[in-house]
Amino acid sequence: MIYEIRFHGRGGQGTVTAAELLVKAAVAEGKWGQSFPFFGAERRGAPVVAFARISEEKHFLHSQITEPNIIVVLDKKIMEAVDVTDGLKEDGVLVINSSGLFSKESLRNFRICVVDATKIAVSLGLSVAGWVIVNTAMLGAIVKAVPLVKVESIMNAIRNNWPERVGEINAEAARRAYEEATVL
Amino acid sequence: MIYEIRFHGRGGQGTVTAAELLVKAAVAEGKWGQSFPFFGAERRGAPVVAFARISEEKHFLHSQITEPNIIVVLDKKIMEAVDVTDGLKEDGVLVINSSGLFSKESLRNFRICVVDATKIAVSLGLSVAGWVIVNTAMLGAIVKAVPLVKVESIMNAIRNNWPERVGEINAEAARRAYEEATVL
Amino acid sequence: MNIKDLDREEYILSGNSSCPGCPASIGFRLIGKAVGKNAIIVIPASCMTIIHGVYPHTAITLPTLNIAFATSAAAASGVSAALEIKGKNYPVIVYAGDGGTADIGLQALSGSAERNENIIYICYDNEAYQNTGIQRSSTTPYGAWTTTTLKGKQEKKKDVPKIMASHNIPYVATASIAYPIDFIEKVKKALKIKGFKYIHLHAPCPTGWRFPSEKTIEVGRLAVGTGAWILYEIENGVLKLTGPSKNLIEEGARKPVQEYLKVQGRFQHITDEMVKVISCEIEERWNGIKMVINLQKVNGT
Amino acid sequence: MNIKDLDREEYILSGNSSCPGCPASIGFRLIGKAVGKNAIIVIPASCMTIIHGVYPHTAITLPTLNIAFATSAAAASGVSAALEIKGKNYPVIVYAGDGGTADIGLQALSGSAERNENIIYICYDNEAYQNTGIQRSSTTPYGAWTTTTLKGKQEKKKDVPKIMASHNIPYVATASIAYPIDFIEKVKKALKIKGFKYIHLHAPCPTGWRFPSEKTIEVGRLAVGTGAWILYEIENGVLKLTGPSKNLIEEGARKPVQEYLKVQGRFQHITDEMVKVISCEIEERWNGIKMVINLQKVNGT
Amino acid sequence: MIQVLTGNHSAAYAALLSNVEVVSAYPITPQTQIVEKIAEFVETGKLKARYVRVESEHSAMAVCIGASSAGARTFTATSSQGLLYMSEMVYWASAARLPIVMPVVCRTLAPPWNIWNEHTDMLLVRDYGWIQFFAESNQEVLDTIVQAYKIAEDERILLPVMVGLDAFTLSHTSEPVDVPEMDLVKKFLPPRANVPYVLDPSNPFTLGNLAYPSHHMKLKFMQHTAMENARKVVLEVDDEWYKIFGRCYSLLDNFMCDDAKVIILTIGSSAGDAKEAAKYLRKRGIAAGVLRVRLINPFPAKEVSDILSKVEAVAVVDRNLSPGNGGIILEKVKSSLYSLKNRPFIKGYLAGLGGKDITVEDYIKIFEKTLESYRKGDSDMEWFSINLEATSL
Amino acid sequence: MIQVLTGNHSAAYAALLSNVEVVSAYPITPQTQIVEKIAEFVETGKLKARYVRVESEHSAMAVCIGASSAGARTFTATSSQGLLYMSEMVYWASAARLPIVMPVVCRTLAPPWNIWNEHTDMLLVRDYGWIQFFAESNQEVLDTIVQAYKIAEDERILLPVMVGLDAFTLSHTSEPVDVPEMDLVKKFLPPRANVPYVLDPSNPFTLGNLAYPSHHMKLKFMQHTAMENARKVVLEVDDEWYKIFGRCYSLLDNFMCDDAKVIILTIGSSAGDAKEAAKYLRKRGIAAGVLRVRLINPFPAKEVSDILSKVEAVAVVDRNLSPGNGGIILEKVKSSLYSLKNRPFIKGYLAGLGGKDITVEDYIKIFEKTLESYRKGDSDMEWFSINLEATSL
Amino acid sequence: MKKVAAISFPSKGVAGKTGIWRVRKPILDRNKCVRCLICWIYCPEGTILRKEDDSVEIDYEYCKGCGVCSNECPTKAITMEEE
Amino acid sequence: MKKVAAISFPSKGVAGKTGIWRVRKPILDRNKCVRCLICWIYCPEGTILRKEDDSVEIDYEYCKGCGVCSNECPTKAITMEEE
Ligand SMILES: Cc1ncc(C[n+]2csc(CCOP(=O)(O)OP(=O)(O)O)c2C)c(N)n1
Ligand SMILES: Cc1ncc(C[n+]2csc(CCOP(=O)(O)OP(=O)(O)O)c2C)c(N)n1
Ligand code: SF4
Ligand code: SF4
Ligand code: SF4
Ligand code: SF4
Repeated sequence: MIYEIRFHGRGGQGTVTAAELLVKAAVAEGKWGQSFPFFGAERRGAPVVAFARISEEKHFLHSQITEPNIIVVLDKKIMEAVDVTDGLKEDGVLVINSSGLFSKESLRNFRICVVDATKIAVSLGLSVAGWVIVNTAMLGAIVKAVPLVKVESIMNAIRNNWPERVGEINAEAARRAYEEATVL
Repeated sequence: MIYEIRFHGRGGQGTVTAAELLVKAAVAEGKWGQSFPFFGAERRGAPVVAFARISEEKHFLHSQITEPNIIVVLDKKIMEAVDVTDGLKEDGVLVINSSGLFSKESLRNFRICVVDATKIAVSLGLSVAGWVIVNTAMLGAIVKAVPLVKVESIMNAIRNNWPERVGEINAEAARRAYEEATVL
Repeated sequence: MNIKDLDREEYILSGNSSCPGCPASIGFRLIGKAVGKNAIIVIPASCMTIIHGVYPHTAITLPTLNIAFATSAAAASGVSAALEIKGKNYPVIVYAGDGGTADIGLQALSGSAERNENIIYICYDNEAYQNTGIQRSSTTPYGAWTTTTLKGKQEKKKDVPKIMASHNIPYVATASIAYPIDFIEKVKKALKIKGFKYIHLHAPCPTGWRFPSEKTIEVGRLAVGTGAWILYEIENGVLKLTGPSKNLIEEGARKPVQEYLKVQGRFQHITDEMVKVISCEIEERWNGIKMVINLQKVNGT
Repeated sequence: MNIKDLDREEYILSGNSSCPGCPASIGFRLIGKAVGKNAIIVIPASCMTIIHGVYPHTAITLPTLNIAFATSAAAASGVSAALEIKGKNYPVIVYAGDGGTADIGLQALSGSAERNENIIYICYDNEAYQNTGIQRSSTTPYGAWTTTTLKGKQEKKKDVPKIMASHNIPYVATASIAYPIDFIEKVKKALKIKGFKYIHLHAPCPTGWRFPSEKTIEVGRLAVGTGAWILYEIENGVLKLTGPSKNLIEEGARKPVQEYLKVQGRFQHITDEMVKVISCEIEERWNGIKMVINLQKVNGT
Repeated sequence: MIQVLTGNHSAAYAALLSNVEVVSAYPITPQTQIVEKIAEFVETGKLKARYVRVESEHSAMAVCIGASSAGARTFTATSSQGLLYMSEMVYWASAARLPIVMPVVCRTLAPPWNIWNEHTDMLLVRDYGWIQFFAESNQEVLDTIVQAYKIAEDERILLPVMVGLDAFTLSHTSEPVDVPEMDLVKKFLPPRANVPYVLDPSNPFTLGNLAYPSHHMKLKFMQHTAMENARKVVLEVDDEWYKIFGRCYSLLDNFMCDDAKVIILTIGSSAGDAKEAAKYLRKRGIAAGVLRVRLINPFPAKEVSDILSKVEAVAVVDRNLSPGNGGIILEKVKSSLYSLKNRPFIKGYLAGLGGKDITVEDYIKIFEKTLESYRKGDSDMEWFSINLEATSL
Repeated sequence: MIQVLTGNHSAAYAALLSNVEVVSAYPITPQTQIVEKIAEFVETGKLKARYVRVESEHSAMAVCIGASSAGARTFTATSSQGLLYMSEMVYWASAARLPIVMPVVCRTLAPPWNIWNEHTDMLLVRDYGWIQFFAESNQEVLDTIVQAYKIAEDERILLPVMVGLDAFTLSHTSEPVDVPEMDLVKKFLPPRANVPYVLDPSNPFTLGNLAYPSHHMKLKFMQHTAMENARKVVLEVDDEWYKIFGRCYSLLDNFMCDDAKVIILTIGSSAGDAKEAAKYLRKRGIAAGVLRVRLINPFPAKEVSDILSKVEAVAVVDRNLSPGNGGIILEKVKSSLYSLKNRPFIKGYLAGLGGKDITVEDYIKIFEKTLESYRKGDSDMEWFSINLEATSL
Repeated sequence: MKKVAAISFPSKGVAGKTGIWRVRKPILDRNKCVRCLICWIYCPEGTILRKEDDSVEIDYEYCKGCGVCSNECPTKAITMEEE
Repeated sequence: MKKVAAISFPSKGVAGKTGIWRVRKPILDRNKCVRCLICWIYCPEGTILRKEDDSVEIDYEYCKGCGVCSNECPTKAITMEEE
């Protein structure tokens, strides 16, 4: 099976990097993966979308992802402007960064996984220029919701991406999110 | 029949204009005509070649002229450097600007028409910056050698090309050459 | 002129695609306030292309021609030629980035200037190819990081206003988005002159220069205050300092350039040596200006 | 330096396709004498393209790259980059016409200059597109007839050396084919400098300017003597008059410009008014030079 | 009035007759005389136009695009290197749907430098969305350029038009040309209407900003449709021209094709020599014909197919080259005929590259070779009139 | 080593592995990351090269031409507008026979501005004498660029090579790429020999001066022949690559074509989705196949013809447009098959213009439509996946 | 005018309601405001609305929260607060 | 070096024996010549041949007769005569 994942974030949050790290983790496990942004002008603060495909076997797909299995929302505020569930498969999962148990009428049909990635990030000091960096924490939550890859693989992918302490802290964010995420 | 004419002159002598004026005269008589230069860099004093085609009826030709019926040499000096008779048809005519009766071993096979165009031009004051302008006189000689068009048509074409006195003098050059040219 | 006198109308509508704190937007807003609605705008590939939005909408309320990167001055010449032959009398205004001006658009610009086409060419200089993601342009200053000069650019900033002044056009000016009235006055002056007018607008870009978005104006002010950017105009060959630059001729009056550099992430890596080079460059440029001004005094112009 | 000291070798062989009295040929001969055989030449579309002859022969004895009209400075940058990476140390010399320099080649030229590529760029300025039959270029002077300016060009001559000097390159010079030693010395100096060197060679063209072929040098001399063409060099920003121009700072020392104009057919039609404009232009250019020189004196450079 | 004009001057007269308002061009051999003549028209006041003496071809086309966007009738001309140098803007002009007209004097591309005739330059931009004509004579050059404005500005079209003419064989060849009366031309071609749009503060809009895929594709579809309309509009305009001036050209020049067994298909002035060859062969009892394609883009695939479906053998003579593939027209012809039930035998010839002359004798040989190859079934493309061993390099 | 790389970074790594000596490029979305990455390689000393940061693409290619003429291995990269802006020099590079390699990140041409995928840019320069590959995956991008130098510098070739990759779908898509060991690559690709010539005072000559027609035509013939050689040399080099690295690509990517009844022929990364569609149809009992053309120039006419001659129906999917004519690959395919005795039914589709996505479902529909049209005998070209009425303008 | 090319008409919010981009929000303290209009002239977005009486208001629908107004206000009448 | 492109080698007379282009011919009066080499340095064609002893000779095979040498000779040692 090919898992298709869509990430919703805002310019400056590392949304595209999140997608890529997920793929790196999968590839390190011998799986096949692919990630790509929706390319427009990425402005700081503006809604941003990125995609990933993870599968056991290599495939030939290069078309866009319109009916994802998993949707990841790095920033709840996006939901005010964008219908994040657009195209989500019926048995799909929503992974949302939210404090408190998040539930919204319109999301009733989907499985929801909630994590307070912002809190985790803040507690780890993950913020740059006013932005709380939640992308790595969200990766932990995703694999909690759907065991695409092991959380250790995520953590390694993160460590390979950033040197030393930065890598460690981010890996830790993923780990904590993995632990703290709640699948509703 | 299509008459094909090749003009040999030197850069600055009006060789291309000569070919064009011949065509204009023909067209004014209701004939069809076409003239064109060989295009390279035309340098003052350097050998120059131009072509004309004259016929009663319109034709479709646009290819080069390689076997002309008539060859016109505006400047005898050219013959030191260029084989002017190259490709001339067996029954072809050579019209040469020369003082005295010109005859050369290698030209034996062709009909030759000789005119002292330089003398005519000089006597009419046709010179610019050290150059004696013989092109119009040569036109007179050509139609003496081969009655492609009437000499009056040549004269009119010349008059239409240059204003007032310049036109007149040049027309006169053509007329005189027409009279003085000797067909050997 | 006073802020209160300025046109209340907006010629670039809000909700467009500029980055927060974008200097290109500020520049365009100010042009609108100087020009009003009777003008035709020409925009080459640049951040502006993106800023004004996606078909079938546009944030710009003036008639606008988007055109290929290398061609804004030529396309504007064409618009101007058409207006002339049709007997219409609107200003034609190019609004181009530094890449589209100093690099790929320079030839068309120089050609139009030489022909003295009746257009106003405004370059907003954010000192790199920002739209494609911060690559070096020829107006990127010495020492600045870009994605194609990781250790800092090795060459000095191309002095485009000086090059344009060497074209003997009727009007050349520099400006800064931090000094709106100065800029607007220059645009208004340009509107009154027939022939080719060139205005080079310094435009600190938070995204490309790596400073927080609220500091756009502050950085612009520091550029002028440290003398790294000089405000002047050259009308029919006569150079005049304008705005705060008038009082900065003497080195002592200028702030140390470090104040300008240190707020910008793109200069984070630079060494003291490099700072010295930058200071020297500034010093030299001011010397040139001083020279000209003194001479003009001597000659009584 | 003395004529007798010059290289006896010829680097452009006789029997080539130049017009009688061609200044481009003279210029190239002189470059050869300055440079010798260890150099690589780059030639864009121009009279030179024709002059050196038709495949499979060439009149030029130095390795030479013919290249597209707009690209000589860029192609030369490429050659120079390859030489550098290969550890070879030959000068790379562009020899381009004014069209290929001031018009279609300007952008590549400006780019190379800004990058301070290690090349010598020599523009022979015959003040029009001669190779295509005398069309106006941006360096055609005001008032001159060309086949695209039948009543005389309306705009002034683009001041390319000044524009290049505005690029802050290590060496800019003007020269004239009428002053061979001056020119050769400049080329030799350029050979010793690393970085971008620009030399603008005034090249009166009998075919395009409509004067008898024997007057090529004479016309060149008149251009300098009347002050219509000024010989100078700018080394690291310092301007120096050279050759006869050294003594022409004061207007009185210069011949009336009419002497220069009247030998040329291309100025045959001009009115007294136009002559006045030309004189003023010359005057202005000299004033600029004078200003700079005086200031340099003051500053002790 | 019958005048003796070069192809270049015919083009310049056409611009004059069309009352173009903005001209911008850059000199290049062998196009130069066009712009020189127009400069003369403008400077002597014969033509009320702004002539913008740009510094390059890229700018020439940009000026035309600017001027045309602001409503002016615009003209430029170029050749070879110039056409490629402006190619970004050539594509632009069509996608912006501007009715610009441009003669292209076809010349061989460098390196090595070469100023003579070849059609590769114009064919390299065949897919840029310009309507492309190719002329056989100077008369046709003039007539086609004036027609071109009428076609370009037609509401169903709104596309730029290129008119090809051969370097030297037309551009510098003087021949009789009937120059129409200005008054009659004015009736035929009124001033340009405000199509497709005019930049003006009275109705502010922005041209050409970023468009998302669906919109972009729709625009491409509309451009494609307009191009397809050309096949019809060209004929209508040609008809109208015929009614006023008594001359017409159609899409194809069918020279004795109707009962032909063997046809040479080609473009440009050299087709005339092929016609002379066909006449010669007819005298010797061989049913030869010549099909000259005048509208080369959009390619009149159906019309060509209709004619060629009735013959046995076709020789396509290409004065252009796609290295490694062969002649460009050959490819077009073959693909046009693909779905025919009865396909003729087609053999391609590469001839006249770099300005090499193609003579009547050459065409006679091509006819004969084609018939022979047809009998043998050998349809391999041939390099013609080049002695590959003898020409030393 | 397996790395997760974007197509752009794959291209940059290929340049690094090829030890290019002079790089000159100008930024343009979506190619920018290639040059940024190379700038990084150069500035960190990983790659010993001069990186010339030019002011335009025309100059970028001119720098490459200058550097290559002086013997350096050179690299550049561009896209859409940039490719057209340099097109004069693109033609030049090939006629000068210089082994330059250039990835082109294919993007839709303006106006209106559009940064997404379309193949028109690269196809517009198909007749410029460059060998052109088009990749399906990032691995292929990397492998092909390194191969390209070996091909370009082969004595039988001496031509520049372009490698196409899709904007965003490859350029910005990260996927696993096996990056070969530098040592192995060095064995495969030795430093450039002194071919075809090196400007140097030790042997002075002049390059590219004016040539008369016969000489010019001969040079064109030689260029054409070298291009034809490519079909063979590409296979040899691919073989050698396979022996060292265990991957190979051939000229065509034959995906279940051998026993297919219906085939989709296309190029680029989207072919993968067509393959998924074919797999799906096979499961439903329909013998579908996909023929992806990897070497798009010189077009492998014979190889394509051999495969297609055995099927009933072919769908050619063009992500490009020649306005008024249709798909460019379609034209190539039809003309390639012209002389076949038994021609398959061919239907053309225009799809994915302006960056419009083509999905697996779309390809399934195309297969089905093609079979249906085949039954009906309707071979008219179709605009696919565009709701022409609904998309308002 | 025939709509055959990409012709776009002026409209607010070409990038949507850009207020959502904000990380911080400018809050105006009317009491401190001296109506100098400095915020108005510098705002890159035109989202400082200038009223008839030269008092100002912030258009939160589109304000991107860049902070320029706050940074430039001479009386510190605008402060940036976390959203 | 593979000859696949247009590579040309240096040769005299690429435009033929250009002496034929002459309208007037420079005639050197050896008695007047002071060996200043001015004609040599100015001749566009390189057809003033400079000898070992700095005397000069004219190469009529290629001299195009432009007259520059004659015009510039300070001692009028070269005169132009009709061919
Ligand atoms: C011929 C061409 N080359 C490259 C590009 C890609 N491009 C578009 S905008 C841009 C950078 C613009 O830089 P600048 O002019 O400084 O404006 P800014 O983006 O900084 O506002 C580039 C390289 C293009 N559109 N056309
Ligand atoms: C792109 C392009 N446009 C036009 C030309 C035609 N062209 C060749 S040489 C030339 C004029 C050259 O003028 P200039 O540079 O002044 O040199 P000159 O001929 O005067 O020596 C022109 C227009 C060309 N080769 N390439
Ligand atoms: S990158 Fe800079 S100039 Fe461009 S939109 Fe963003 S802030 Fe404005
Ligand atoms: S036109 Fe002038 S520069 Fe050109 S070859 Fe002739 S004399 Fe020399
Ligand atoms: S925060 Fe920025 S966008 Fe918002 S009102 Fe203030 S200056 Fe304008
Ligand atoms: S006449 Fe001219 S070409 Fe002949 S020797 Fe004298 S200067 Fe040289």
